[in-house]
Amino acid sequence: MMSDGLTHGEWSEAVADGELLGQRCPDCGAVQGAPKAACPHCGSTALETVALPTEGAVYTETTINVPPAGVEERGYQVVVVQLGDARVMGRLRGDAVGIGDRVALSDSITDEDGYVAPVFEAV
Amino acid sequence: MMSDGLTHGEWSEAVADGELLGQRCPDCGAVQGAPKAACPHCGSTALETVALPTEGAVYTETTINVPPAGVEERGYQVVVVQLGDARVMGRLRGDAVGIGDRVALSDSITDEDGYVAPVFEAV
Amino acid sequence: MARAAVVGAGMTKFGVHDKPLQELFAEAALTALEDAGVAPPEIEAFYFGNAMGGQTENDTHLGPKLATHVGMAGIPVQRFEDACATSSNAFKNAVEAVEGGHHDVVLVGGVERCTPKTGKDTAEMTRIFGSASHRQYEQPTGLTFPGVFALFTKRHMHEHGTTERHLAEVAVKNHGNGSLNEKAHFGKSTSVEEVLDSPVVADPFRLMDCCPFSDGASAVVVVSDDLADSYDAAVDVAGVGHGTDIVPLADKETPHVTIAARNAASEAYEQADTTADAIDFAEVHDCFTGAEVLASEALGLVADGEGGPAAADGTTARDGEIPINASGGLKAKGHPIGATGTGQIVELTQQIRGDAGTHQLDGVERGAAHNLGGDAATTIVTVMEGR
Amino acid sequence: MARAAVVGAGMTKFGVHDKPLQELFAEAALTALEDAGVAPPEIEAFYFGNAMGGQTENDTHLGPKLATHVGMAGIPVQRFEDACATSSNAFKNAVEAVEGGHHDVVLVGGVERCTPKTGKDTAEMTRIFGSASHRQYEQPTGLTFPGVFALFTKRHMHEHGTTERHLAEVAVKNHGNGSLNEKAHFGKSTSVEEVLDSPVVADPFRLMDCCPFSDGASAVVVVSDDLADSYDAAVDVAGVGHGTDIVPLADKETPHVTIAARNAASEAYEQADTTADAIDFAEVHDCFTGAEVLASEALGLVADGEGGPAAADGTTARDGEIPINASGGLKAKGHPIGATGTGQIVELTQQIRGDAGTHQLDGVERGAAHNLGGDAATTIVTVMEGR
Ligand SMILES: [Zn+2]
Ligand SMILES: [Zn+2]
Repeated sequence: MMSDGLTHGEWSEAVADGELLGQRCPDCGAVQGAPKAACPHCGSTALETVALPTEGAVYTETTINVPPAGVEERGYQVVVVQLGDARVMGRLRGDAVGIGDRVALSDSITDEDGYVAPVFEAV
Repeated sequence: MMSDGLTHGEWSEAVADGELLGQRCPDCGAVQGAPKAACPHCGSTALETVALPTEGAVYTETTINVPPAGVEERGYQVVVVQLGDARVMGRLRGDAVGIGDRVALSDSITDEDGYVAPVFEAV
Repeated sequence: MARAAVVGAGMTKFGVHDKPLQELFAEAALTALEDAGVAPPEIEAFYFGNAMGGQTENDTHLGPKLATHVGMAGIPVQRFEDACATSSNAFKNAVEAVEGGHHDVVLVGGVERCTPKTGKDTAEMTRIFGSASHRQYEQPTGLTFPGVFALFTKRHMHEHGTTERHLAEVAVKNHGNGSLNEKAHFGKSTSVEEVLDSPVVADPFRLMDCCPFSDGASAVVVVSDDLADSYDAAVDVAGVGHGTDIVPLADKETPHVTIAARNAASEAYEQADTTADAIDFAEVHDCFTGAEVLASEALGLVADGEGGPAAADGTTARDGEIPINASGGLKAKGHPIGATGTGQIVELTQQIRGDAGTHQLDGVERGAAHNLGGDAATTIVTVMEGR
Repeated sequence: MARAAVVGAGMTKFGVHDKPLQELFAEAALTALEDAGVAPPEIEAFYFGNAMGGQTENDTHLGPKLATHVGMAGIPVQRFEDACATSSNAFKNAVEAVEGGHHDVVLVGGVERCTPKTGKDTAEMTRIFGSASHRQYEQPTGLTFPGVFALFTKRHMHEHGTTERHLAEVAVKNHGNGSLNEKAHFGKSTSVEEVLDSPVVADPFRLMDCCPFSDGASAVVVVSDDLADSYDAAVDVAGVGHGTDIVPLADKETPHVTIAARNAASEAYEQADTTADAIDFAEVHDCFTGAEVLASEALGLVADGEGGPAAADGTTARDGEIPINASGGLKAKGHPIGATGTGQIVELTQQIRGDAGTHQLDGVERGAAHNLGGDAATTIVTVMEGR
């Protein structure tokens, strides 16, 4: 059985619409936050698209003061958020957070090539 | 015995000064138009810097109508010139030439990163 | 005894694909795995080719990214870049790894996105392709890659009397072949007049002498000779030769003779215990029509100086004495740089199996692939045979 | 029986070098050849690493360019790119090629120019380094490489109580070591106070927690075990382990545990028939101070959670129980990306020979090198021993 084929395009549209899509592996149960063609744990190609919770706890974070070319801001926070059984990376907006703090998806940002990233805020 | 070590920097300065430097291998006799640390034919590291003739015959040529980003012209000719026992690539200026035509070093051009190329003209 | 065997093959259509590299690659890789009857966890190592993802889309360290995407995280992964010979070099190293006993079942493949539609414009892509020429001794002259092969071809014309019409005949043949191949970038035939009427890119090459910028991916499953019989449709890798030459091109002894290709071909034929005469068909690196002429001669498939006439008189047509680029070649099938080399291996595998569908050749048992990089300073020649 | 042996080693000073890549590489390569007593034509193949020449200076297909420059045109050449693990991957493939009987004597090396002085500015280089993170799922957040390792290190601090002072102690140790190494980019010692006073790059990392952008080259001559005794000062390659992991990092099971390193280390130790306890010294990939903490633990050189305290209490000092980065590491020796992996092999070779000069360790017989790429999704661990 082949995956129902969650693509980056579909994932991106969902982010822009305030939703986070992930994939659940019916064979080993692992849940992924970024779309793949097969399960990175067991190789199953039968991955199922699932809606991830949009609120969760900060798994790790950092504040970046030396940005890459193309990013105008400085001192922005990048977070990895535990959302149910999956984790997702995003940008934090608003008050700074630490590991364990609760955050929720609040928006998205788009880079110079049109790729989107989720934006979270403390709740 | 180590090479007297002709560098790209020295080669470039010579081009800008209207000279072409090459390397002669004392072991196999091959002559190179572009500086190297060892002879590509026999591996000798005893290469000797030699002055190449600045006039010779066109070995091959083409006229480029679709230039790379960074080059403003179109329809310029690139030539490989036989100069004694060596060959050197350069830009042609002035009247178009064909294989076998005589050309001489007349100038140099510099690209956006400061690298130079010899310029030849028909004689 | 073969050096290794190909037991699964897959490729995307070459053309325009507006999706990330990992998704494009997965299409080829999962097809190859399915063809081999192999699940992702059975793959022991991944040999991967991509030439310019860093330059075109700021995407590097692609090996583990793609391995993860197709369910193979954890295994050893290595990315190769050798300009247009990128994935053939991955293939050679994979063959050596299974032959040397380091792995039994490996995935080899490549992916690239080069089309102006999905990335950078023509001038910027021309500059990026130009990165394979010498940074200090060639790029400052304004040399481009059509220019590199134009320099070789002009000299070949001078020495052998090859004509612009001969070059056009190569384009006509390969477009005709490509029109039969559903995976080809270009699906239309053309005519000598149409080629000769197209605008000059770098003389003697007109637009229709040049391969397109393509997006695409290709992949094959390679296993050791010992294991090959346990798969349904193994095709033997009888020889892989790999030669290099002097850069910059002005310092090559006889640039248009493409000595790296001659050395690679001799080595591949010797390993396969065969000769050019015994090759039934070939895929050669026709990035420009003149490059096919040079390659046909370097591989000994036609006599020196006869590459142009051979295209014109039908010798290299799909029903000729030695069909060259029955797939359409780079010229019509397309040239997604990092996918081109393993794309040729896919073609050889399918032709030898009799699986090539609408562009299947009659009764071919032994084929050669010729994939070059840069100014032909890297060339890899592979001989494959029915098992 | 060893997998292979290193019989010659050379490197440039790591730092700022305003010369073309081929000239920088030749300095390391010709030193390695001279050290081995091997002339260029005796080299049968070249395994080459460069990570970003295409992005930084529009220079690709560097394998044949460099082979030509050092007198080796003609031989098979392959370029590897696996982010910061680039030349270790070239080394692994070279070891397999001589072990598998494909070649007897090969050259392995890498070169890179990363300094803003000789190339692009800090913001542009930060973007280029970022190309190793996931293009679609990480780069759009504004993530940088200090950021990647900051995310791992923050979690490690949370779980194990590692402190910013512990991290500073790693920098102090490695700067001290680098001050003894004439090839090091940084020649000055530093203090915990100086590190903690430096500006924050990506918390918890300050400027002094980060390795510099360096220019440099390194090379080694690798021969088969059979041939090693015919060279003056062969050092055995006892094991090379190669692991990969899931990308993007949010999908890794436990990012800060760096499982690829643990798998690579187990594999290398098993091949070498040794254990972490029997390793006398190690060079680990300390691109950031926190990365040394994770690597020391992943290699089993210190217990999990003890990487920070081990730097603070002298366990990993040059006169400690297990000296780590006696060369100065990436932190002080420097990090010319594509030259870093074989640079570690040069260091292991010289230390085991007793040839390391002013920074020689006492009586070391067995060393480990740990080189990672990207977010540690590629890791290669090598064990070398006196022959
Ligand atoms: Zn699974
Ligand atoms: Zn010589």
